[in-house]
Amino acid sequence: MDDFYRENILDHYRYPRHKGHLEDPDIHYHDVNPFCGDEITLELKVEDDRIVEAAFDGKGCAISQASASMLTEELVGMTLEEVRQLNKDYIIDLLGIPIGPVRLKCALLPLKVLKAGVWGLEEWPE
Amino acid sequence: MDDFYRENILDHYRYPRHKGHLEDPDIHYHDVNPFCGDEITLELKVEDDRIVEAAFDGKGCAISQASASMLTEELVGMTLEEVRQLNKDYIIDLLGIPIGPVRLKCALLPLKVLKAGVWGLEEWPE
Amino acid sequence: MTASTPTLQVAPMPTVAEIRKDFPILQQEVHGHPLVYLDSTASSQKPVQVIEAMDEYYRTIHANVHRGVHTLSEAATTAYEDARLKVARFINAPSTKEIIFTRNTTEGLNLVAYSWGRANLKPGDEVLITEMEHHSNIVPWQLICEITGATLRYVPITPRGELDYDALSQLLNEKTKVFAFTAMSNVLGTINPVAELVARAHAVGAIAVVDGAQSVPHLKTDVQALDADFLAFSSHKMLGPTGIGVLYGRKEILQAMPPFLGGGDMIREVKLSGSSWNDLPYKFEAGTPAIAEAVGLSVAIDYLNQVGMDWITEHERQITAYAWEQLQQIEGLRILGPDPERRGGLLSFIFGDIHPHDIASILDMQGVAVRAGHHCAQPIHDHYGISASTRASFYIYNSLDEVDRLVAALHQAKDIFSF
Amino acid sequence: MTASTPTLQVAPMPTVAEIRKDFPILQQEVHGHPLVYLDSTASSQKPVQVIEAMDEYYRTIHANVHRGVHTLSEAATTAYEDARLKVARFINAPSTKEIIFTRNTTEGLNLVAYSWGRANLKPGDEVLITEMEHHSNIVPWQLICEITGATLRYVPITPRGELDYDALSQLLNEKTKVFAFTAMSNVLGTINPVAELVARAHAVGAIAVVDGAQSVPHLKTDVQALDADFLAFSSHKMLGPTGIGVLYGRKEILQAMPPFLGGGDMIREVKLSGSSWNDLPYKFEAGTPAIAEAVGLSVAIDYLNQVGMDWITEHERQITAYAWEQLQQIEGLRILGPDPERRGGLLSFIFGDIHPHDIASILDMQGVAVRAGHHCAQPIHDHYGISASTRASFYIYNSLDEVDRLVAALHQAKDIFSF
Ligand SMILES: Cc1ncc(COP(=O)(O)O)c(C=O)c1O
Ligand SMILES: Cc1ncc(COP(=O)(O)O)c(C=O)c1O
Repeated sequence: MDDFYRENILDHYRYPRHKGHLEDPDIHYHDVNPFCGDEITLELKVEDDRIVEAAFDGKGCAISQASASMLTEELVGMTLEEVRQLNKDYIIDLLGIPIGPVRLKCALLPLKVLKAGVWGLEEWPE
Repeated sequence: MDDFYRENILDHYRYPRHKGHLEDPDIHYHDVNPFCGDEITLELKVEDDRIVEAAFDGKGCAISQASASMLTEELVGMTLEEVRQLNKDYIIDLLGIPIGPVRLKCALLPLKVLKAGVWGLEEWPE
Repeated sequence: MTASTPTLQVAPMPTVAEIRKDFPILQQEVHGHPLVYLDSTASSQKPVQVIEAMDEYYRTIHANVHRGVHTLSEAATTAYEDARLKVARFINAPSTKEIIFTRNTTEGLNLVAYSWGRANLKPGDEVLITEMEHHSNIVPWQLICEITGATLRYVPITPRGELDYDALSQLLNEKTKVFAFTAMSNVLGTINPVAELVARAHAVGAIAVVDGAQSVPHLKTDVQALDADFLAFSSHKMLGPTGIGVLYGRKEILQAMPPFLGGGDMIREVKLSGSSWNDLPYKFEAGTPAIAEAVGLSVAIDYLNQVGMDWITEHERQITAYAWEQLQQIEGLRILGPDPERRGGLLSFIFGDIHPHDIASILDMQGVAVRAGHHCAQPIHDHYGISASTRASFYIYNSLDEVDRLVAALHQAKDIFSF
Repeated sequence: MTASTPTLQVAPMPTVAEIRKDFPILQQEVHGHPLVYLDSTASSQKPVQVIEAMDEYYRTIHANVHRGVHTLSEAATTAYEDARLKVARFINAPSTKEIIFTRNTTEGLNLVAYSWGRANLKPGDEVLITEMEHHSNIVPWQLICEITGATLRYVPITPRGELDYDALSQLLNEKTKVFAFTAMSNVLGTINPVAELVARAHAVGAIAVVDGAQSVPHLKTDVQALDADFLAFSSHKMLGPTGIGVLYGRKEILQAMPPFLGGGDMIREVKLSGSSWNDLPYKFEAGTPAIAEAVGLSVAIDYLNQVGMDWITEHERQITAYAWEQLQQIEGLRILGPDPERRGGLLSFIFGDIHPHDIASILDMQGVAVRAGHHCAQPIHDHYGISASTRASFYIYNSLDEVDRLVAALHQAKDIFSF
């Protein structure tokens, strides 16, 4: 129990960082998890191939929302090329919990939306 | 072995009775066994709802051809209503051998053709 | 196959404790707690008799069916066709020719939509389904309407989670060529009056397609009494293996339909210039079928018959009534769908604003397996303005104690998410 | 699942005697004689490792996949997706997204014909197949050509039972949109040069669809080296269970294709107004899949890998060469198809004018299981002016002794029918 709903996950879920919308985002992307219907919208402002602002909106479980919150925190300052390198393990490390293949899809939804929005990669990160 | 290829089955296969064609048959029907491609054509002459002549032609295994030969022997003199009553067990008795569901289809092909030709029953006899 | 005789024969009335002994998977612990499996609506567990029958089939009689004359092939064909007879009797179908083996309910419904639909639907025609359908009874009709130009209409549902019969009367009319509906909703638990809905369809000249995925495993089914034209269901939801399902179809309609999948077994003759089709039911079974799975399904039906469908229905009614009472008392929990008297053995609910995934994960940590999500029925969830729900479902092997475990686990979830 | 480790690990080179120990069904007697199973082309037998893995799956981890977050569902999803990865590696597919689980080869070929065909074929286009195809690779194309108005053409075969390459050069042209052919004929044993045929198809802008039902179980397969666009095969012919097959498809092509069956799992979002589709491979897997069967197939692949595909091919080559020699010496027996060097492990023949059914029945009485009939390939038989043939086929567990048993039984048949 404690493992899965660690305090920091619940904390990001309760008080999500970067939740909301940007004015005139350079990148705006939205997608759903087909297996459960959860949704994430991601907005970015980019300067010189570097992310300068990030925001997300969405509805879903603690895992997907905490993942979005944690990810957007990391995004600011990242280059688009760095975004391309982000993978499944990056998110697992960020969350810091053991996670099976079904819940993993929840956790990866924000990253999927990010990579689709930035690079047109329409697949679940591997 | 002896059970399956009894002398009388081989005898009917070697020397088929009523093999050939009738002049101006009243009933003529042809069908195949979809599971193996064997074929039977049956021709009948009918007077007052009673079969007066019967002939078959076809290609196939000893079981289907012996079954056709034995069946045509029995047909002469039979009423069409009696034909309607003929079922699977009738053929099994006629052949007098134990038979599984796949070879049974071989054995029943002549009866199937008969009932389709006489009564329009397009199904394997049950 | 001696494995096919359930151990229940001696007991005049089965008890859940006896039944549970036949289900090896239920003996395990999950996260240190005895497993409470409340997800049979998604897929049921299998009794050891079913597992052993398939094992035995592979160890003693496997071969390809229908076209082999050697002993194993004759034996495999007999086993496969005996399963078809067993299925026919189980739903009281007049003939085995009306029993088509599919992969699952979904394939059965697609078969009807593609084959019957492509031959019979045209622009101006209407297909009527309901808002409480599983995606399997929605998407095939969306696809075939797009192909044929027919129009798809939906019967709305009432706030209580039942069909809106006033709307139905309007929507079902002489333009309707097919009315397809579920016998039991997998989200709301609503049991629809199948015979009445079939009669209504027939009254306007439409065929009636029944999604029996949730009804056949739980309620005694008689296709002749229901007068249904088609009924689709899945083995894996009724104690049988994965990989096989059934489509019952009325003979006259099946005979008139073009084939669906082409290949081995479904043909009469193949010529380079074209082909003709085999008799029913083979016309609709292309390629090597799920033979071992048919054997497993056949033994699952033996098991259900031995326990008794009436016993099963009554057993589920009792658990559901109890669970309803208990869940009602949890503050912030709202059950979707009708009262216990008008529903089958499942309860979907929302619980405050805790996301169903989180509820299910927390329950799982306590050994309680429930399903969370849209349960392949997004339109119902849209109807209630939610994107997901949590569902607990009951079957032959569940007990009242397990309901208590569910309730306790829900209280835990509340504690974790109470902020 | 410890059951997934074949017992062969210790032996550097397997022997048939060791392998046979893993196949319980081969230990039996038929009509008082030890069973000689020479019908693996129709369906192979299963090693105990495969049987036990499925048993174990049902006893410990069964649940529905993909949409459940409880422990069993996560475990079942892992098992199912691991099987997909195993299949991808086995045929060297670049990505698991390109592996679609079907019921069998037949369904895979129908999926391509219906989905790709409906979207891409129009009057004036040509579909090219060959006269040596199994009905599964003929009938779907006949059906889709009728629906789309495209024209179906056939590559003829030479008297030696190989493709007529002169005719092929004519028939394969810029009108050809798809060239579908078998990698190995299930009647003639002919092994077609897949990579070369694919290259020829690509040279005229056609896609290449390969029926791998007979090649994947017997020959090392590398879809990237072959450059095939689609490859379909069946689990039950490669030591795996019934009820599951595989369609490999090139990602770009699959992505552009409309879905085939509609229902659960294959959707992204279902709205009353229409639906959108899930990512690959799920877009093409509607409804609850054959989960236990995927687990069984995965262990069958482990088994094949452990024995080694090269060993299997070489083993079959030796038996086939020996059988060829022996059968050639039987007076009145004529083998169909090419010489042993250019064929896989099967021999179809005609024997005087004894009907193949009768041959097979007489062989069966001596415990020898062969197949008789048109083997779902009527056009080949029409080509030779016959309606049926008898086929003996060999696999991993067959021995040279068994060929001797076959030969002896054939002499018996001759005695019975010598009149
Ligand atoms: C060459 C070939 N293609 C296709 C098939 C069809 O396989 P399945 O019946 O498993 O769909 C077979 C099997 O008989 C075959 O030998
Ligand atoms: C009402 C209903 N219809 C159809 C289905 C689809 O069944 P399957 O996935 O076995 O095809 C389900 C199962 O979830 C269901 O509950």
